[in-house]
Amino acid sequence: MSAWSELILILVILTNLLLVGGNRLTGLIRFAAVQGLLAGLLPLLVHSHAITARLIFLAALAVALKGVAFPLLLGRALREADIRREVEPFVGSELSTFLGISLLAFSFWLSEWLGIAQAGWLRLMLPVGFFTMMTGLFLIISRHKALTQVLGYLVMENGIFLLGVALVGEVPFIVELGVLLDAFVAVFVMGIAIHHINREFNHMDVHLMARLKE
Amino acid sequence: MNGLPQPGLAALVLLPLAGCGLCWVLRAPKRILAVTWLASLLSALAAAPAVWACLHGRALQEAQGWLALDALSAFHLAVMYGVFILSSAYAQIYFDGGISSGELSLAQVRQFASLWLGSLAALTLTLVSNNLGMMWVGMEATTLLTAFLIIVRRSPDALEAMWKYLLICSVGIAFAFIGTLLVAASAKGLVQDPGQLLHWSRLMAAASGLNPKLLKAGFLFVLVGYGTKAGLAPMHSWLPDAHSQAPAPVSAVFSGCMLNAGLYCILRYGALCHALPQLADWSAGLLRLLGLLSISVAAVFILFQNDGKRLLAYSSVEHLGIIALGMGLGTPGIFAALFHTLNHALGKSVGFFCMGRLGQIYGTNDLRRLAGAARREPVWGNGLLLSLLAILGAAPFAVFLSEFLVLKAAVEAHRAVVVAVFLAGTCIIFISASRRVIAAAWGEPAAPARLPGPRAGLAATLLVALPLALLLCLGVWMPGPFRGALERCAAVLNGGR
Amino acid sequence: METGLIFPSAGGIAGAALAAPLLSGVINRTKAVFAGRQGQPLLQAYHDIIKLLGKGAVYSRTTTWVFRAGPIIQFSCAALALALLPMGFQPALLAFPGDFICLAGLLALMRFFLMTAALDTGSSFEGMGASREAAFSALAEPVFLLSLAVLARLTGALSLSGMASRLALHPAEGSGPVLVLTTLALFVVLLAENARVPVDDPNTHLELTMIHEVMALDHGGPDLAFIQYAAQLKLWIMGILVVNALGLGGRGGWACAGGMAALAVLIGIVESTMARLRLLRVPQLMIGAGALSLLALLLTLVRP
Amino acid sequence: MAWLLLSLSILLASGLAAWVLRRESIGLAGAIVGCAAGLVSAAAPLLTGRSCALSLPWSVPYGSFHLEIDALSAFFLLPLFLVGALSAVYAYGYLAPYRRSQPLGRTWFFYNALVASMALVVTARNAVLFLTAWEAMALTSFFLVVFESERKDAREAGWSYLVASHLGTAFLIILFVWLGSRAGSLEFERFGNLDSRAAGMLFLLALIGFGTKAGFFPLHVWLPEAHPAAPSHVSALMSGVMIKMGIYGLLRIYICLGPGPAWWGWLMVAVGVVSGVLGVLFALAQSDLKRLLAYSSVENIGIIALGLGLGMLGRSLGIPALAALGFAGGLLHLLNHALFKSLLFLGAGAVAHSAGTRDIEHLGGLAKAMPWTAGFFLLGAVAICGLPPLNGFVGEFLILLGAYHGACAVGHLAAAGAAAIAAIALIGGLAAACFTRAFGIVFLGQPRSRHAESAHEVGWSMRIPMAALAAGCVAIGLGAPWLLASADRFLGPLGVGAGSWAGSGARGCLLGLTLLWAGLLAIVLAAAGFRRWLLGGRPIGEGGTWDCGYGRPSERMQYTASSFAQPLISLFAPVLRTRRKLATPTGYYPGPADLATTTPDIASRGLFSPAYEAMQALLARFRWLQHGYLQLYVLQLAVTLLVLLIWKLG
Repeated sequence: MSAWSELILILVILTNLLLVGGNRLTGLIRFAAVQGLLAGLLPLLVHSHAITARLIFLAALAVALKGVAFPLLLGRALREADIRREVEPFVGSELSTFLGISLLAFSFWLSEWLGIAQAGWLRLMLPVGFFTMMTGLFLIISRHKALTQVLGYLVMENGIFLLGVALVGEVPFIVELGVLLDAFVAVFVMGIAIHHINREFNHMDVHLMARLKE
Repeated sequence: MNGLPQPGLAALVLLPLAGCGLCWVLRAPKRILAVTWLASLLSALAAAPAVWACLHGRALQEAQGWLALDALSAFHLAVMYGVFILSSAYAQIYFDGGISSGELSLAQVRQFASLWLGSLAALTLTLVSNNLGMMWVGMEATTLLTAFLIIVRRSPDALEAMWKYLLICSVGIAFAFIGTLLVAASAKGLVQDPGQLLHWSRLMAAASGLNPKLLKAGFLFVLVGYGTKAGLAPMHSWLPDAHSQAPAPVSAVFSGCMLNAGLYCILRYGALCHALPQLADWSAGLLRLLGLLSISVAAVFILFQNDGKRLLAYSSVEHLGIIALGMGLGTPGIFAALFHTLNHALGKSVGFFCMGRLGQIYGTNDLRRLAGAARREPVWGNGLLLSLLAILGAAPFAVFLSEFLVLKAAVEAHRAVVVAVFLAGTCIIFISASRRVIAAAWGEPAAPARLPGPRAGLAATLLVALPLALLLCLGVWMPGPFRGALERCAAVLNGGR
Repeated sequence: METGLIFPSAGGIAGAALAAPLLSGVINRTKAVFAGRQGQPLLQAYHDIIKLLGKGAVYSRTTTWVFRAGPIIQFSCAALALALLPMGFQPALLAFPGDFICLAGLLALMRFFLMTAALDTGSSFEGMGASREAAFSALAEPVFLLSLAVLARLTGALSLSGMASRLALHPAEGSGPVLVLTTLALFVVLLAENARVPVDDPNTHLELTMIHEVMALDHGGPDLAFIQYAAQLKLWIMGILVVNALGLGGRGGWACAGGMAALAVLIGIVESTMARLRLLRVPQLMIGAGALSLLALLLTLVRP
Repeated sequence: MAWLLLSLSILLASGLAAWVLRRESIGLAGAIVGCAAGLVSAAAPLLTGRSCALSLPWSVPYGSFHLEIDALSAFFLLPLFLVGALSAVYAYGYLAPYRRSQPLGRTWFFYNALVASMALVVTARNAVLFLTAWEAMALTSFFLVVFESERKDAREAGWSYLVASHLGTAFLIILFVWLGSRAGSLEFERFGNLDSRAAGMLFLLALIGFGTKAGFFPLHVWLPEAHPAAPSHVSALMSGVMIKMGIYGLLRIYICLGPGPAWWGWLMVAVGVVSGVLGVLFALAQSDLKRLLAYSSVENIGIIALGLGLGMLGRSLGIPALAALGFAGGLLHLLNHALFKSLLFLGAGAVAHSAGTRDIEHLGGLAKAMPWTAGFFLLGAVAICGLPPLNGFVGEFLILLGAYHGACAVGHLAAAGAAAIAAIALIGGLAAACFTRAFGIVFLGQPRSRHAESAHEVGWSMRIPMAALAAGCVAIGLGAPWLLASADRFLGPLGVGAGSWAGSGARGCLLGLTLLWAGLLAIVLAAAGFRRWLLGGRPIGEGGTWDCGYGRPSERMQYTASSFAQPLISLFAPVLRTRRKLATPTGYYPGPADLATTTPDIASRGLFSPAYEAMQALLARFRWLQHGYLQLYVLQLAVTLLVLLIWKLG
């Protein structure tokens, strides 16, 4: 099983790098969907020795939300907005990739430093979680469009999901449910917000929304 | 009090939600608004016995420890209900014109009312949950629900503010969750029942065994995360936009409850750190640092601020900074900070009430254009002046007393830098804000008002005068039980010491 | 002490009151001698006063009771100040620590009413005079009080009488230079306060340049007599202070009278040989006098 | 003590009632009765020297309702209640023109509350209570200053006043908290026992904090703004009494800190010299009558500080006579200033009330229309110049006598004494110039404008308070030896040992003074009688002022206030920096010429405005922080977290 888990984690890293370097919105949404799918499956693999109904339910919910519902929502928003499909980054693709790798390194350092020594493949889990989270953050910061930011938020949520599995193993059921629900609502709310923004401004360029300042 | 039936803590969360449902049944916009007030009042009444008991030193737990109420949360709960009751009452006045003129549709009023009560429920959940995860859920729910309160009246600016609020706070809240996870990891093996892993009371009981490194990392994440919601600098950037664009009742709730709730969450974690001997002053130092930063940042922006609501918003940054500062100054500081929490909530609510109404009447929030407001609109204009003076720390209003106590704590802790920055910041703010508000209240009218508007009625007068009278009263007379309650709150954060 | 040689205090006051107008006679005679003229009679001032007392009065319609009260108060202040002056061997009628402060106060009150009475006429010339009087006396005041501080420090006495007798009978060792400086400063104050050259010219006839005389332009009859007499008393008072500072006053009545006569001649010489200063330069003179008294004070500090 | 509580409750209750019921008469009656009760409470400690105290629990943290009236407090209560009651009577007539346009009940509330809060300031013996009362005093007086809030200058003045008092309070808070942390309690009686360095710092804090209220140069900037803007009865109360609260606070802290090193006294003397000289110079340059009076308050505060500084020097150097004379002179001058400055402000108010302007250049000849006011103002002017035989002279006499004692002493003290002598002499001379100008231009000569022509005498309710204050000035001037017979009582708390007062020999001097003044009165009466006898039966003519040959003098040709002050102004130009705007006549047919001078405050122009601008410029550099770009905000968040992680965990 550990080989599978390791593979999944490496795939997650790859999706992160793709997200960082990619420059077409549809592509990004797909990568995020794949990442959500992978992340959702991970708890099953981690706890493969004691799979409970609750675990299956949560994993199914996570996969359904992260892998299917969110990308669909975003895709719809994308179609509705009828915008150019380019990502329009502040930071170019090459530099982004380089930064992505630096973030990966930092994540490894951070997890090392925290010193939660874990056996085997689990030691990958924490850095990957941090890395995913930072990737999401990086997307939010470095891209123009509101949609990309929602995407970034999604990726952050994935990262947090991974961190949860890595750090605590089993977060209490209600909390986990609440977290998933909140993520869902958040993305949903953001989708609606994008809808409104698109209608009011005729664009989704966050960079142009800087009227409120000193 | 013992004779009365006590509704469960869960009921406190559910009650506003029931009101929420009612809003979708009713068809008259004004009634729907009235429901928000009634539901707030009813929730407050329902909570009163429990709050009263807890302020007197009892602690409640229910649902296997998922929900709990101790003096600290009871105090915050009481402040929150107070602000909600006042703000809901004010909302009747604030939206009255819009409803009468048909500017606000039934759907919009419904949306407002249900989101409003939803936020009340979410905030209640945050405050009554003993489980840190649950607390997080409540906080995140608050963010999501209040986001749409900002755009009850849709405008490009409101949308921009809402988007910034939503995204920044979501990111912040995500950090807070990581912090929660790290804290949970730090307690690995200490709490037997995994279901109770994140119960604060359990963690407190086992605090000495927590992994300090993870706890520190967790606290940092939580500090930045919930600090975003609390509006502490440098994570405050969303705050002025959201406060200035939201309808005034919502701004009042933002300043009076939501920011405090954010800080409340930090405090729970701070108490965990404090309980570890080697971290005793570590978290306090961070709180002091962010507190001072907030005060300084607020000073920078209030100096140049002509927009009344933004000015009030930055003043909230300042006051949350003062509260955080006080929280970082040991027991006397915590006492002062809690007192300040109440004072700030009361004063700032009135400030937003008056500013909001004047903004409606004059069609602008620019203080320069409001000149002469106190003569034209005596209630709102004088209310604005007095509430701002109160907030700025003019005695004998209670804010003066609480700031004095914070300073006293700082001097006694021999923190010269803290004293210097605190005084410099608050004085700059006093200089610039008082100048603007004096001109706004009494200046020569620059432009005719937009609305002829009905004169402020008795309800409005009471809404402005009562909180101010209360502030005045607390400034010269602190009832013994109240003082005892504050001391008990402070004790909670010290692990009962 | 040669008791009973000269008049007791009250007698001294009476003598001073009688002799005061004579000073201006001596001054004028000196000036006449220097100019090679015959000059006024020595007793001209007495004639003037008697003539004025016999006249009626004309008042401007602009004036109020302040104008009428002015001369009376000026006269009263000057007359009362005599009671504070030690003359000859006799201590003053009233002597107590700080009595010179009272003397300064009385002179200031006198000036105050001189100026307000001038302003009461509404005449721009009289206003001008009052303005200059105010400016110059404000500068003279510190010089006066500082010089007295020097004397107090030298003698250890805080009353005029104490100072006079100690300066005359027990002068401190090596206090000569200090005394010269102080006397010089006091002499400048005397010239400035009494409208003498080089600060003011009592004989000028151009309103624009006058200080003291112009303030009395509208007064006539008994009022003018009061003012003139008060001015003469004031000159006497300041003169006594200078004479006392030199240690002459306490050596007996004749020494005192001789000193006064010499002083009057000196004033006459100064008026004959010096030109009136431009008004703008007067403050410099006063500041110079202030410097003298400060220097004197410093000397006493260095050598206690 | 019961009387004081009674007085406080009457004042507050009547104020509230006046506001709520909108009845001015309640406020007035309350003020009078309350002040009368207060005077009774002050009488006992002054007469018997016994202090009375009251301590009630107060639920505010670290607070206690601890009041005490010792002789020093009573000494400050005396002018407070006296001026408080008289100004209230005056206000009733003064406010009449405003009665139609706005409800005045509120004003009465603030007035009575101001009096009550000052009484609390003077009697409080607990820091929390003191500070609360102190701030309440600031706030209530702020609302009184902006009484005419529709006027821009009133608003600006109110603002600068509010800011100044707030900043001052900031220093006071540190002061008290520091004292309290050393003592473990915020009760005044527990304060003390400090090492010399801490005591020095605390003294400086007190000097700044209380000096702001007292109006020490250069902390006085609010004063010439606020006092003219306030209604005159309020100016009288503020200038006469409220700024003295700063002196009171300083003395109270001085008592707590103990005698201290000599530099405290030196510093006070220096502050006194600077405030006194600059205050009177700026007063001389003003053309607004009330602004002139306000600057003159700075001057008199300087004289008071001089006296107290000499007293402090005397105490720290162990010269009891100097201590007694300095403190007694300073305190007496404080009382005197309360009387004559209130009198002058009330007089200025009467002028403004009746002529409609406070600009000296537009007034003139008012003595004919307002003989009573003119008389009172003249008396006040004579008193404030420190001229005999009024009270102003007595106070300055004591201080000067102390200074001469100092000047005769050995060592540095002589320099301080000489400085004090020179300063007081210069101040006296300049004050005489200033007030002959004020009185002469306003009341004498001919009316310079229609404003002045239309003036009329004010009503009885405004004249009676002036008369009472004038009587007070005369009474202290003549009755000083008896009034000060028991000066030991109020000097006692200041650490002046029993018998020092008697030992200083001041008693005899004061008797001499009184004797002298009696003589002066006799001579004046005799001379007046003589003159009357001389003129009896002779022709007394009337005519125009002698015109020096120019046939048609007009009122516009009179000497103006600016030209009167010009010689001194140009002499002190480097300090005053008067701005002149001169349009000289040019050409063959010259048009009208014009000269305008203004003398803005040097401290606000040279110190505070640049400081404020520098602060603005500095803080403006941080405005980019709120740039509006969402991405950067999120980056800010991330960087904050990163920095904290690296800093705190690395």
